Amino acid sequence: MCSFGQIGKVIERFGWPRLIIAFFLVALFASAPLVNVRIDTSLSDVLVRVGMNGILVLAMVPMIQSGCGLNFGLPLGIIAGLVGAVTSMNFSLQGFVGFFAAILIAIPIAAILGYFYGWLLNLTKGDEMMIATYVGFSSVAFMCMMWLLLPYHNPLMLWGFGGSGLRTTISLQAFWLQILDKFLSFHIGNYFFFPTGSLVFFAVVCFVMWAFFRTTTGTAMMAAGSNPQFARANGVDVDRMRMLSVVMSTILGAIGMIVYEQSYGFIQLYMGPFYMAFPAVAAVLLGGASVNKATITNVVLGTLLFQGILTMTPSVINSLLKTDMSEVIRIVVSNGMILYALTRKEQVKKR
Amino acid sequence: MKGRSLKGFILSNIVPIIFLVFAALAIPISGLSYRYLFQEIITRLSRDTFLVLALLVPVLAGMGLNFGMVLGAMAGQIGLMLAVDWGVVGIPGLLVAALIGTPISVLLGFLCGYIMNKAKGREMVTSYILGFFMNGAYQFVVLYCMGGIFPIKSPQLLLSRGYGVRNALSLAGIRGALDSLVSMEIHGLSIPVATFIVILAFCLFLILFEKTKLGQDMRAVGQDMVVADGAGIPVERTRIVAIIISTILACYGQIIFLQNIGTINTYNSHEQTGIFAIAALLVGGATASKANIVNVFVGVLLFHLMFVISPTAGKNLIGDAQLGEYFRVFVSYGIIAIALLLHALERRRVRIARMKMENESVV
Amino acid sequence: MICLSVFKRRMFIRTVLVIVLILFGVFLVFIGKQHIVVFANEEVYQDGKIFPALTKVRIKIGEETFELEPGDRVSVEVVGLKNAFLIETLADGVVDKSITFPLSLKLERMVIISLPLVVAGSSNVTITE
Amino acid sequence: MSDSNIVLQVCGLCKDFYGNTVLEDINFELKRGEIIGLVGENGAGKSTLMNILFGMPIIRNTGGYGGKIIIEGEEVHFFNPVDAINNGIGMVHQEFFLIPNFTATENILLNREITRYNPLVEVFGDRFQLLDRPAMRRRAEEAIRALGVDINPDTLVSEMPVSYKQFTEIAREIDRTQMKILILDEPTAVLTESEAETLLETLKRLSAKGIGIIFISHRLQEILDICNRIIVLRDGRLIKDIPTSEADVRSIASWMVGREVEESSKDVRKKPKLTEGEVILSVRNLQVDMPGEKVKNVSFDVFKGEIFGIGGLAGQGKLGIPNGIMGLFPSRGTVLLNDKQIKLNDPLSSLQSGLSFISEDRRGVGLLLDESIALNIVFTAMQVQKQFVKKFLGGFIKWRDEEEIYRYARDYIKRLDIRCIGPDQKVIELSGGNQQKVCVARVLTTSPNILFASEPTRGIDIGAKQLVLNVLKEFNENCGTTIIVTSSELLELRSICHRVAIVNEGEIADILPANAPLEDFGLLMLGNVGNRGGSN
Repeated sequence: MCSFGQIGKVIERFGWPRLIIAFFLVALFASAPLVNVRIDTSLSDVLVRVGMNGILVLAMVPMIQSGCGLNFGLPLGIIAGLVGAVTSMNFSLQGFVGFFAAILIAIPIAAILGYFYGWLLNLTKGDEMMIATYVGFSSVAFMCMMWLLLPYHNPLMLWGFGGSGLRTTISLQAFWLQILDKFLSFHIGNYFFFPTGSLVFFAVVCFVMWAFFRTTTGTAMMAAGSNPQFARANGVDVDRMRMLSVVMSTILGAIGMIVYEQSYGFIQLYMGPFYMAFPAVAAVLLGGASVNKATITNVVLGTLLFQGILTMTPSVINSLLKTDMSEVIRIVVSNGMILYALTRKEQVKKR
Repeated sequence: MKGRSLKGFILSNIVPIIFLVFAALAIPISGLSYRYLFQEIITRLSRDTFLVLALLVPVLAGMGLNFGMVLGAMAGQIGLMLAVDWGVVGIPGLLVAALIGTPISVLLGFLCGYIMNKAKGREMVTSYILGFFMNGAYQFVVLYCMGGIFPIKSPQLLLSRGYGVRNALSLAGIRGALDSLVSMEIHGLSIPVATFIVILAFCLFLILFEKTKLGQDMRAVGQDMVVADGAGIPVERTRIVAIIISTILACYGQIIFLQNIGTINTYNSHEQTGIFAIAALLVGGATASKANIVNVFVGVLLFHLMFVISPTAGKNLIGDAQLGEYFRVFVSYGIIAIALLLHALERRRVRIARMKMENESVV
Repeated sequence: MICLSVFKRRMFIRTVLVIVLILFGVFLVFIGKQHIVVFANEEVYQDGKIFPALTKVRIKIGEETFELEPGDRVSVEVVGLKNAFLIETLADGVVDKSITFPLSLKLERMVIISLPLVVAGSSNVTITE
Repeated sequence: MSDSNIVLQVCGLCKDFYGNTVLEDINFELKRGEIIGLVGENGAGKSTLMNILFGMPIIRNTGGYGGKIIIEGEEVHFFNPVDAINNGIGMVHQEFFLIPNFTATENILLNREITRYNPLVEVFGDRFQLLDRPAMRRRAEEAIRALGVDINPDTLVSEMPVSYKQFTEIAREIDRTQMKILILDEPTAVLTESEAETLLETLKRLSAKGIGIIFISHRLQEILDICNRIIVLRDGRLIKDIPTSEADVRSIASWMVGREVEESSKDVRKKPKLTEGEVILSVRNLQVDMPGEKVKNVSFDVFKGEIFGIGGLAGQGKLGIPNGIMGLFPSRGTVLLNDKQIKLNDPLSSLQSGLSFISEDRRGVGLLLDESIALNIVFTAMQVQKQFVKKFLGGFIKWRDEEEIYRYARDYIKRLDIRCIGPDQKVIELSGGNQQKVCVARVLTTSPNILFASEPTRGIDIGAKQLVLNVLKEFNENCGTTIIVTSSELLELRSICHRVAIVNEGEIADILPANAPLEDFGLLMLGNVGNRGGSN
């Protein structure tokens, strides 16, 4: 039996909130059968949502690693993703062609936005998070105007078939709806559905990120975040690394958004992406990341835990307590996690 | 540098000047009559100024823009709900709401100050997230406890299922209680004098407050925490008191705001107040480290002028009112982003200047 | 004032202040309470006697005046502890009796006043339903 | 017990940090109105003594102190600086302890503002009292007049010249009526000649008023001018406590730096002095803006294969030289490596041209504390020289060769005897000595032409100290790497270097062979370039 000291160390390393939420999730799964909620359907729900949100959470890692803090400016990447998706739909490209066209269009836009955003963050070292939040918000608000003015002519997307300006939600039915989820997916029994496509895509992108942090530039970026003085003294151009990490985060945000939409089924424009940064930030923190250090395992674990809670609370809690508490729980859990991370003192250098 | 050059004046008040120019251009385009604009500005000045006043104290204490003022707004709303439930109307209703809201704001203010002390250097983003977190707790209390555990009797407050407060509550009894208490008509413009008196009273309180030892301690803590601590000033306690005062003022501000509007939408009216109050303060030329009462009034005037004009201006210019609507949202968030950027650059310039100054001093 | 230590004096002042505020709050609730007064001109039964509805009656409360036929009801919102209303019974257009009736309400949400009882001068004029 | 005019007595004071003693059996007295000059090398224990007298928390956190401090006959224990202030001790810090955007008045009366009562105080507590600004202004003027300087009490500190800031801080201390003892920590370091003059006048005027003053300075002339008695500290022990009349600059320097025991010959570097031979590095009018270690104008040459030492007191600019050449701080001037100009202000080009650097700030700059030992060791080599890298797609993807890195790290762990669990243990969990060994390993992996080592042995245990020095010497002998050691420990420099340059006030006072007499080094360190013998 591990001694009490070891448990103390595990708790200290794992952090109280993560443990509480992990137990909470286990309790939800345990009590699911009592309220006749099928475990296998909930599991497949969780898997679908992990595939859906995984890359958005992954988009947090580069900026955290390079010391730019939590990426509250994710909406910038999301906007690039939306523009990519809408432009590809404008040329009414279907299936995989449409999907990958959306990504290919989104990447350069994300790079440009990321460059501007990175330049801004380099100017404001120390206050990044607040600036990121409001650059994100104002760019979403700016895009709301752009959606009305941009010259899109595919009638499917416009107001009232032929009016001007894009609709707030555009269905992907005719284009690339669940193209990834359905790809090579299989059912076990008639309830359990395994979205191989999106999970494989998520795994591939995770692998690419893991590999990047094994390369020399990746190590340099990690050093820039962990100890900028050290990095500078050892020939690393800290500002360039920060800029690169911001561009990568924005591009990942764009790809993540497109993957999110293909699984969700609708493209949400206007104020849709306004608050989308917070769940992603909460998920990566839930997985064990801190404000200046995040690994791929944090992303996977965090997404699983966070999406697990989001899928289980509506079904289980509602039938248990006969009220829809899931919205309140989502807010409390996600913001509680971010608050916990923000109030942790920077790893106090021991000895 | 006593006689500041014109360029210095323009540079340091760049934001209000931009808005002035924008207003000057947009008014003719929007084609709104001056009378309508004046009336609109007067009502909005009376309604929103108090909330913006609540932001001054934390800036003085060096804690930046208090995004946690949303907590005060929640306390105010809870106070109002109970007042409506007990059927107390008119001025007594407002006072009862304030009396109920004060202890809640003190508690929430203490909590917010304590947490901000734990996240020194990142106060603004922490208070912002705390605002969201408390919004979750607020929804839990209002949506599930009110009516059930918490005794709320009057049916028109509660949801059909018996507990949880309805989304939109009419404040029929309290609407305009303060505004119409003493109101004057000057050639067609109704001016809520009582509200302005309350606002001026609290402006005096703030001016007086800066003259007290507590105000001086806050300025010292705001400038340099280490030196203040070395002189024996209780830094942590001073910062918490600053946040408590700000939360209480935000609670009263929200009550004044809602008695003018007449209805509470329980679940999002408090969120907007935080953002618009901060945007208004920044439009007035304040920064996260320096703000005074003039910034408050100028800011509320210009910000709401823009707020009123842009939809109609948008419609006339591009024929789409929706565009003006989004433009309004864009400007309020954009102004905060620009102001935060200027504040960060200013802090960086000061840090570099201080380092240089140290170097020169060694020569 | 016996000079206790400064701290005790302050605590005493603060507790007194808090109590005063609470009392002030209660006082506010009383004077600010809004009641709904319902005037019912219906036949009513009290201590063995039956009081028929009044043929025609006029109520004047604050600035509002109402005229009730038998079986009518009207509700009025009233604020505060002390109010009064004027009640005039009419016989074909001519006022034959007029009483000003003082209303003293505590915290009741709603109270139903039976006009026949008021006219008959009975002690308890409120009816419960 | 003691006659009335002894204001401060220190008896049997001792203090140790984690086992190594910093202060040992200090006894001295300070009479009312007397000025004591406190002199000593860096690390002699001066600042620890000041921290004890001022009740700084660091002393309490590291186990308190032995012995007694008696003020006016009765023993005192300080829990924090505010206690010390209340007991009459005032301190003027070297870096200004002032609030920039406050006026002189507000700074002088910080947290002691004069206030007027108002009824709200009963409800909300004392801090609701209103400030009485005119009264505060009068009191500030009084304090400033007592100093004999004329500062307008309403000017903002941020707009004041440096000397006025110093006087404002002193005014703040003497405004405290109960102030009996004033401690000044190198006040004249930041002042010009004339400003220092006025300060010394002021101190004389204050001592005439009966205030006991402890004056710490490196400018011996000032000490001789105004102090009544001089106390010399060396290696935590009180060497000399004599009236000024019996001392002169040369004797003070020798007490400060000299060692009683005639140092054994093995300590001094016997290797023949390298005066000829090929010049590997030549530096001409180097200027470096490093906060606190400013280099004004330095020129020197280093011969190939030599171990060149740079000594001097803290704050004189010796650390600025390596940091400047490595491009970590803005610098100007010409630096030639094998007659090839090095681009300054660009750390990468310095590293690429074969320079490498062990930083004096081990935890801040020298290490990635949250990463593994292996990564720390190979980081520079990997970044700058692309070692330990597997190339894919023709070099586009440079992948970390994990096995190679671990093998290399294990080898160095054995070679430098780094006590750890394994190569992937996090560096933060290692002791100071082992961390320094990791830094040394990181630098040796890049096999540099010139190795800069700043304060290589500061804050590490004796065993590790010896090992680090030996490794440097061994590396110099086997691979012929030129090493430039910057250290404030003179003894260590003389034991390892061929020649030692002493830096004073941002310039090189002189370059002496290692076996030059100790006093000469001491005098150079104190900036008395004029009156000393000894050749270049």
